[in-house]
Amino acid sequence: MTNAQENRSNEACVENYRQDFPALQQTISGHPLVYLDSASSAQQPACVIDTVAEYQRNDHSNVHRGVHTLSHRATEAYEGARDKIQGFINAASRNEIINTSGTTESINLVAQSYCRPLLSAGDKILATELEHHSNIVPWQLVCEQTGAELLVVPIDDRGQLNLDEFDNLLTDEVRFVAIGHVSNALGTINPVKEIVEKAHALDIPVLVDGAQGVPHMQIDVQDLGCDFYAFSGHKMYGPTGTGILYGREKLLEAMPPYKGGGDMIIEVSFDGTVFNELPYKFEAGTPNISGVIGLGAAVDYLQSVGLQQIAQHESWLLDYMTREISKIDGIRLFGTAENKASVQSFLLDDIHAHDLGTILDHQGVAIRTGHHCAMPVMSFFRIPGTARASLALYNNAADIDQLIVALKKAQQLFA
Amino acid sequence: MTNAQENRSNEACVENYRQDFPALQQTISGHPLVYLDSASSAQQPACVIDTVAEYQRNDHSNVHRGVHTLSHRATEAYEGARDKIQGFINAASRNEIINTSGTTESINLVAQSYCRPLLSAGDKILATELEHHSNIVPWQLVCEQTGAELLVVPIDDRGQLNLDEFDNLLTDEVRFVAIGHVSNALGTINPVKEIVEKAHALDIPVLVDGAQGVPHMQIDVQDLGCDFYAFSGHKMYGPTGTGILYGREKLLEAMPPYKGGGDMIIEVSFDGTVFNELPYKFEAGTPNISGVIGLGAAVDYLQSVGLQQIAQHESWLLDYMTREISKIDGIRLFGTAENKASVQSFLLDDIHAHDLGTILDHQGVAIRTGHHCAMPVMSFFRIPGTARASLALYNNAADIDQLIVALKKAQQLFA
Amino acid sequence: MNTAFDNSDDMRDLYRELILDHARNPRHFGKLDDATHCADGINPLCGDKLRLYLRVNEDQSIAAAGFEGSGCAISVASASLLTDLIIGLPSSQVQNYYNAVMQRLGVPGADDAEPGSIDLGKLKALDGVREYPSRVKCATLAWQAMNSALDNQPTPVSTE
Amino acid sequence: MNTAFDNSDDMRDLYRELILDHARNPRHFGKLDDATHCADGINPLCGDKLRLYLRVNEDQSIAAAGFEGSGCAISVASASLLTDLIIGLPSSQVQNYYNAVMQRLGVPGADDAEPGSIDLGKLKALDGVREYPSRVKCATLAWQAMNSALDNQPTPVSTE
Ligand SMILES: Cc1ncc(COP(=O)(O)O)c(C=O)c1O
Ligand SMILES: Cc1ncc(COP(=O)(O)O)c(C=O)c1O
Repeated sequence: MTNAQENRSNEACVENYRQDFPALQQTISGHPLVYLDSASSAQQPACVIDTVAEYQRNDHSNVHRGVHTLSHRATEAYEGARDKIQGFINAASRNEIINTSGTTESINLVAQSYCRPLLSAGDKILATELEHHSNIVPWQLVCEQTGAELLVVPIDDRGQLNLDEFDNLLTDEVRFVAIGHVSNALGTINPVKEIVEKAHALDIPVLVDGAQGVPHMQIDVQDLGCDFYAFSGHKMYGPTGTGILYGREKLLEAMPPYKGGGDMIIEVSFDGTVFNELPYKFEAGTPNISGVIGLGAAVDYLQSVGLQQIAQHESWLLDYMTREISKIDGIRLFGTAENKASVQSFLLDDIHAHDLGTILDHQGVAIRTGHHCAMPVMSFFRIPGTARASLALYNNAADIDQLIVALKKAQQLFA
Repeated sequence: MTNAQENRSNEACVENYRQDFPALQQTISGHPLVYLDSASSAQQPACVIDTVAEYQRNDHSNVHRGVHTLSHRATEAYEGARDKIQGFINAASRNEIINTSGTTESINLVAQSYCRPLLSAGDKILATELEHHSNIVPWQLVCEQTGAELLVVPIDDRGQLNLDEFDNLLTDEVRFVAIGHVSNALGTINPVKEIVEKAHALDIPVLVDGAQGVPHMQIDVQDLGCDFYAFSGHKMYGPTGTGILYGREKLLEAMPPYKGGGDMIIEVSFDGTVFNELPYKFEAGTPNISGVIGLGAAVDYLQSVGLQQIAQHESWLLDYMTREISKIDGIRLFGTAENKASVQSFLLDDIHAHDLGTILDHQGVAIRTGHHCAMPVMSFFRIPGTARASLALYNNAADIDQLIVALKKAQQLFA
Repeated sequence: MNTAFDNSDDMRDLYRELILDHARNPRHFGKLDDATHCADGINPLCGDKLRLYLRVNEDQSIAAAGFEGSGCAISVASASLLTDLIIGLPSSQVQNYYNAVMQRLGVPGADDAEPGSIDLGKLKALDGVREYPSRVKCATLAWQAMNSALDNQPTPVSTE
Repeated sequence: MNTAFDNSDDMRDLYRELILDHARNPRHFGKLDDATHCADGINPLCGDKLRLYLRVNEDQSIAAAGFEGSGCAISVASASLLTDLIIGLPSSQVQNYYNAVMQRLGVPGADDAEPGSIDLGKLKALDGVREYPSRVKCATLAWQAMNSALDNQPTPVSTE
């Protein structure tokens, strides 16, 4: 290993980061917690937890509508978080940053507000076999509502998109492309920029489900060129109940509101209602103020560590994990794409993933088991589910070693 | 005052409650904070803030989909909160408690999932002139989508519903009634139970916007008899980004899902998708786990104080406030209904509400000014907005006294 | 802060020999062609999925039982033990076993049911599950499918 | 923990006599029938709403100005001071005042504009607003409406 030295210094950094996360300082069944389930939901650094609590202790009030001091503080903090997020993904304008409750809502918003008015029978939406249910079901619903049809780009045995098939399916009947940036079940990084270019050549807009992209690599929405980018706060070390829809201003401007309520209007009367400007048009009702402020703190934290540093560390650790895990007899890996991030799915002998999960948990190792909300991927491999270990900036080689020990124990138990 | 004694003992209790709220322990511009803006968003007791922070420090993971210890703890806490909320409003089943991001989303869910498939041109929805924008705009949107028409029950000079007009408007063309429990702008308590009975006599379902009901009185949805009841966490001392839709199980069963995504399905394939059971069918994607757990803590807190105790105290304090404020020359009160809760709107001389807000803030008194997301109410009174003082369990007579002093200062300044 | 390996650490309390045996070699596995009752059990969140078949005699005793599907060791062993046990029993007796198992596993609400002084026999092998709350649903899946089959409910049962 | 009344406590820093005078007796209030430019300013969150009218001469100087609508003391006084000031000025000069006011009120982004060595005269009465960030939008509403009127933008301006 040529980069052993770099790696050692990495490990020292990571040790510091681990200290930032209170949840990691605990034991489970007498073992130090090894949290390998960050793709489901990441732990939060103390700075995020404290920012939210301090906000609640000192500054909370409703935003936008008040002249008093607390309302002003809350509004400044809430809108300040929007600015941070804009910078974080390099959006052209703060008006392009819509706060939602998560990736799922962001995608539903686009399906209902952008696509639904646009679609009619015979139109096609293009998604892929890799998608999370949150990037499938909203399109199925809007297809049912409009008579449009959902087409699916298939994958190969390694879990990579079949790009020839993508080219074939991308006809001028396609009105919209929805694609994940990184597969949560297999870790595949999709060639999103290339896909956007091809779709745009036919004037077809593209939504990228970035739930698994944002925590692991530097995102530049202008460089990707996509029209919408959706992600969740809780997968990037921020609070649950927060998420972002990035959308290009021109498209957002033209879309009808998704929900009606307070703050998304300029004027309401029973004769008619004038909607507010961006981004407020899409933020009906009291937003998740404390959550968004926490998300802003998570962005600060991610930027203080550095996305490049994170990507490098996780990439090294993913290699290490995959290599070590492969050494176990009877392991089957799912998701072996050339370009991958942070996730490894596997099965061991004929032990059901659910049993594996329990046995590992009993040794302090938290992994996720099941279909990972990606049933079409499971159907492709003709399995009901996998065990999945997923990495975050706070994982280290010792975590992987404990995983391997635990897997061997499971094997003994079921031998 | 005959109940002076009872009142003194009340004040002692309230002094204790005040200590539970960290935000109240601060000064603004050198004055102790007098927070009279709880109708916009209430402060949180330390037990709620700490529950959320402790959850994040020790127990966080994604819910429902995991076998490991943290996922189990998170699921138990999250579902435990649902049970608490069920008990709190006396719903018949936990399946009737849907977690949303707030009242606004709860109402939009009903408008889109229940009403939209049901409505066609010529159908009517009945709302009132008292409603918050969140209980107007969702109905305007669904009317525009379906060709239905929104009818409005007018109010009188005191801010009470004209019930004769309600009877006239409630014809068999009406498909749905949407009514606020308590007006956030005027404090009027509507005769919801009577309205439900009349509507049900014609088989018309009723949604009650309970955003301002739940914090101030004991709610029993079975006793009210309504079909849907919507409310927000942040107005009942809980976190932002949380809210509840209560719906009768039979109605919820028959409704199509509102959003598509993870957790709301049993099986997804590109050939078709089987939706999950209640309540999960309506909870697509990762929910606001920490927020809902905080909401559960808020329910515990409210129940430990006792809703009856709260209602009694606030009712006494509202009387006191209204009496004291009426003594100021040049005060105009808006909202003088016989049956009121927790809110008083007013204007002073010809001082614009916005100026009043700034001057009061400078003396530590936080009130809300403007249209309070109830522009139709403002139009009725032909004013652009009011100043509004709203009460919570932690307010006391000293708060009111400070308000009065501040109002007199404003008067001097503008004299 | 480390590794206080205790005796339960090898998890033999959960994965007892009898459980592993029934998981590896499930009894009565396969479709029952002449079933009179049938129900699906689905645990959508972990992917367990099974279909339980029963042939019930005129006198309400269980003539035959079988199951198919896929699941973890706990759910397969539980289905195997279940089918093995109930064949030949009157359905009222089966109901008693159902109640007893629910109680034994600490399923909420099960305490209200008749306790009954049943000897659970081999079913005691499921006892360890009680300490693993996230696995209780696996152990009860087949039982709830059986219950719903006997109630002749046509829809799939879900434990979530 | 109480009531450290300081000198600013009477808020005369914000509500100066000149402000109160212009708020009570706004100059040039009312519709301008022969306006060449017009724009709305709306602050949806506090309900301020005004329409600004301008008549611009061929040589781009301001021949007349007026406004109507409703608003708080700060926004009305600001509109009154604005109209009072700009009548007779060349529109380039008006632009300089706009930049200077934005800077003086600390509006984000305004620092980039040319500073200019303008004597703000009566406009200095708005100085106190800077210390009340939630009121800055009130003070700038008329100015932004004017800016957008001169740009001939047909849509209402909102400060939110
Ligand atoms: C009566 C009423 N309905 C609805 C709402 C909207 O609640 P939220 O903004 O929490 O969605 C509010 C609060 O602003 C309200 O007072
Ligand atoms: C790729 C992907 N898309 C969408 C989602 C849905 O995110 P959320 O549940 O936060 O809405 C997830 C997370 O579960 C995901 O991994």
